[in-house]
Amino acid sequence: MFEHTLDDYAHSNGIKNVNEYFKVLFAILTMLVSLISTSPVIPITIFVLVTFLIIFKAKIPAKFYLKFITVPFSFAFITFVFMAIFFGTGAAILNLGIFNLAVTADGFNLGFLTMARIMGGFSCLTFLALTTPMNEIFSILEDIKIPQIVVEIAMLMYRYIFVFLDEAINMYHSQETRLGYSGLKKTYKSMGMLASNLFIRTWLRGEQIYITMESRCYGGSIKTFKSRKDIGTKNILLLLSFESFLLLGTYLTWGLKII
Amino acid sequence: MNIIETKDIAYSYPDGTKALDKVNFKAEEGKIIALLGPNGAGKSTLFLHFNGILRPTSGKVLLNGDEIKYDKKALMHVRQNVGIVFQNPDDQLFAPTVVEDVAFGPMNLGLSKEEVEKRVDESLKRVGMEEFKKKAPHHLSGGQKKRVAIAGILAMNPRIMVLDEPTSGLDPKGASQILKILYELNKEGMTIIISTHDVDLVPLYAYSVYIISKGKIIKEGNPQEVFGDVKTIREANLRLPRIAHLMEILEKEDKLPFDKPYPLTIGEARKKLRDHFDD
Amino acid sequence: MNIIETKDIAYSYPDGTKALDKVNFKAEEGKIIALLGPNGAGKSTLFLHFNGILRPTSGKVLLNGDEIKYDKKALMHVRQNVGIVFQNPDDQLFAPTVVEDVAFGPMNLGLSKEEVEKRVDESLKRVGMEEFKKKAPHHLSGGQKKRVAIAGILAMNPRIMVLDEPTSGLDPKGASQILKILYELNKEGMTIIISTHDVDLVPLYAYSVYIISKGKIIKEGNPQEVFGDVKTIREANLRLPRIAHLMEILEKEDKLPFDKPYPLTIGEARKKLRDHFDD
Amino acid sequence: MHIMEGFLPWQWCLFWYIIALPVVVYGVIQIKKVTEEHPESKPLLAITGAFIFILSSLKLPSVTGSTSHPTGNGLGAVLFGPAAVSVLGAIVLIFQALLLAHGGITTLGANIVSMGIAGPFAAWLVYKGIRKVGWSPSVGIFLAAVIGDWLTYVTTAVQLSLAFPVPTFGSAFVKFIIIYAYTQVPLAIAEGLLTVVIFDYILKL
Repeated sequence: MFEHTLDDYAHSNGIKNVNEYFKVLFAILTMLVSLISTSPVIPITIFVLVTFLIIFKAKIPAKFYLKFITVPFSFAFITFVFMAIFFGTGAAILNLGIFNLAVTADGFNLGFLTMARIMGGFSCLTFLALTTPMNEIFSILEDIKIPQIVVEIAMLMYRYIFVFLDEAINMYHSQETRLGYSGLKKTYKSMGMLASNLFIRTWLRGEQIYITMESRCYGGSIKTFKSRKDIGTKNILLLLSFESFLLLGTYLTWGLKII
Repeated sequence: MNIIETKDIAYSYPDGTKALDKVNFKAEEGKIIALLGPNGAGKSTLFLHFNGILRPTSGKVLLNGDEIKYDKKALMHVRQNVGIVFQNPDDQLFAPTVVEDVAFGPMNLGLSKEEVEKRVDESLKRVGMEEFKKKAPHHLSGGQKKRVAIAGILAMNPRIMVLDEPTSGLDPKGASQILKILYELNKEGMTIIISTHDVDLVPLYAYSVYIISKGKIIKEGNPQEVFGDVKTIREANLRLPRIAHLMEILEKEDKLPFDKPYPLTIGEARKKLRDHFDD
Repeated sequence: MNIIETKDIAYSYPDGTKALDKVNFKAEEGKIIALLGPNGAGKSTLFLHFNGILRPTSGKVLLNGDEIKYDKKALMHVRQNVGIVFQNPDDQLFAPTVVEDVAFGPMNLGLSKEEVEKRVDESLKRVGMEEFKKKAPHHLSGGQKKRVAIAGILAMNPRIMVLDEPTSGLDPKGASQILKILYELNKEGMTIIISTHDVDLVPLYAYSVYIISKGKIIKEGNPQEVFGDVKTIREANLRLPRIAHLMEILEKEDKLPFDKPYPLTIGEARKKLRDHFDD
Repeated sequence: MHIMEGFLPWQWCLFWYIIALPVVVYGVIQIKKVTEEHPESKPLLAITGAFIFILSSLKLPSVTGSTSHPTGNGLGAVLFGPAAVSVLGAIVLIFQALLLAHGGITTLGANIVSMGIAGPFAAWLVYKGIRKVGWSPSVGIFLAAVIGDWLTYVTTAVQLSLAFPVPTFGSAFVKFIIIYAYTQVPLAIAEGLLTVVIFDYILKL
């Protein structure tokens, strides 16, 4: 129910020391290429390449990664089937024989393309989540001039997500111990109590945190202390050539359809 | 008769780190058992196996000699029999008033309103908190919260009560009140399992002691045996009870004629010292 | 020279309940002072007066002989000089990494980047946490979080460090690590004020002891004097250190010839017992 | 109801970013004002965001067998006003993407519009309206949460139908709404009930 495994890997993976700009730009640019692709070829290529990086470069256990992507990918597959049946206008290529349902060529192509884009984009997102610790993301947000107040709130929020997560897990276990969550009605009651209690505690906690910050001469804005790291020419070149290769592929496969 | 027993249980987190490694733990019916270990040794993880909240990656847990099953009905039965009092009472008290909180467990058992009321009253009386029925839990002191948490478990009529660091954060009076309650419950036949790193108190109540370190049981026995093995105690980031430490120093450094085992409690030390003076 | 002193301070909550009642507390420069009291006695409330977070309803707080003022600039000065380490490190560590958290205080002081970096490194080294610089607080153990919280205060170069229950919830090893750090800091001249209800440890480090109960200081003096007043100690829901308790029993019940004051630490007891055996 | 990474064509991603941006910017200006006047509200806002995040990782069971993640946005909107919640919602959505891989980065704009703006605004308006009429706060908070939820789903359905108007926007919209009607109507009621429980609890204190 509550897990923070992705964040654990972000702090201890094979490429955690690689420059954060390099990782973030790689993930986002590749994600964008996957998105503008009009044929499924490049998104699927991206999925394969990024999966390779995740398992062999970032050294994320393959078993964990494959299990993690099962749910979103089954959703992507359902989307594909759904679109193949309901989003076609042309002639049927396969009649299902029930309720006059049929698969059409354009429905099939649209569904397949969407599924491929989800696979490509989702693997890039997972790459980012698994390899880049959140504090590095914060320093990038600061660099690109996201308003200070937003970064500050995000920083505090990140920290307290984990504090509350631990507390919520303990509360959940203690409710289970007293037979909460046994049946629909009890589940609502238990969950309502958990959420309410957590809410009260968050407010008390908010006051306490402000006191501790004041004690350390807080003057109204959190001045962060970071050492800037340059992305490096080699990384830029590597990134540019990789993305150009993907873009070339996108151009060459433009509009290519499966059926 | 072991009312709870684990056989070679291991537990790993989703990312593969081992939290428990082939743990064999036995609790004899009607006794008080202490599980001693430093922070992060796996005490709480082991406890969550006792009532089926966590399911071991391998090995099995026996309740009353029968292997625990993990279907809904079986778990209901297990949890009614094995009550856990969590370390931080704030995690356990979630209802707006004391009485609603204590009633949470019995209500989930599907008891009649009268029965629930009866049990709530009895349990609160038991822990000396009957006057606080209508209070909101967050207006109580640490020791009072702890007692309400114990009442919440008592109201389910368990046969075994498992307590995670029951005295941590409490002042001396608060801690001794809790221990007194547990002692009385035990006298009436309840099996009690306590995790702690407060070594001074363990010899006062424990029938047998387990030491856990890094997910493994590294020592078990009665208090004399366990605290006799000073090396293991220190390896587990623990220490001797202060009284035993004094006796150890007197013997080793000052060559005073005490023989092992060192006395662990004030009562034992008193006897030993008196005997020497009488000689 | 009293570096911190409160004169008859009283504090009432907005709802009128009195949290502090005419408290006179003095901390001599360069000493370790213990504030002993049960849960809810007003220890934390008193501490929040030391750095001007709370403003007394009546009475005054002196820092270095000067009365604290409550304008922004004066408070900055006070808070830089009086650092508070809070009981729950989760309330204090808010940044996503250890290094950013420790840098928070010095950054607020408006120091240069080099100076901040230097102080952060020194403070982390001081508490033995330099390897954990890049870690997220949620990946640290309780004892480690506590040490980072201390580093965060150290980095502000305070003259006085105030710690609220610094060893509560820690296992024996973790607690002794914290005490060792505090002991070293004190040797270098820092004044240290510790609130606690762990009576066994107090005689080991405290130069003077205050007992607070229900918002009032009910006893003060050196450890011998304070623990010599067994009646007051027990009234405040506290107890004697175990060693002293053993000696008390030996004298009172068994009529062994120990004279008061009872030894409070293992070292003192050892000396006393050895002397008797040598006689 | 997160739209997954890669689901929306890039033109629509861009479009929803453009729609979301001014609202979020307005929210940021509001928050800035509030935190400058009351610096202690900063940790409070952050912590409320953390609470919304945790709440959304709870799974509510429903009669149809599916599960929902309560958004907490309705409650937040009633307590803080919809503009502040749009910012908190945006940050929570970023965390959900980067910590849990829920939602996405290219679809962030669209998700902010449905879950951070449309839902909370609807909830806030409903609550204000019902309080004006003089009904009880519990009814108000229930309807606010339920309607806030529904509007989130309707917005999502609009976003998806605009992105895939096959054969027409209207017919696609009907298809998405039918799917949601089966799954989300009971879930919205579930969240409404949960929100009432929380709200009543807070009022009891």
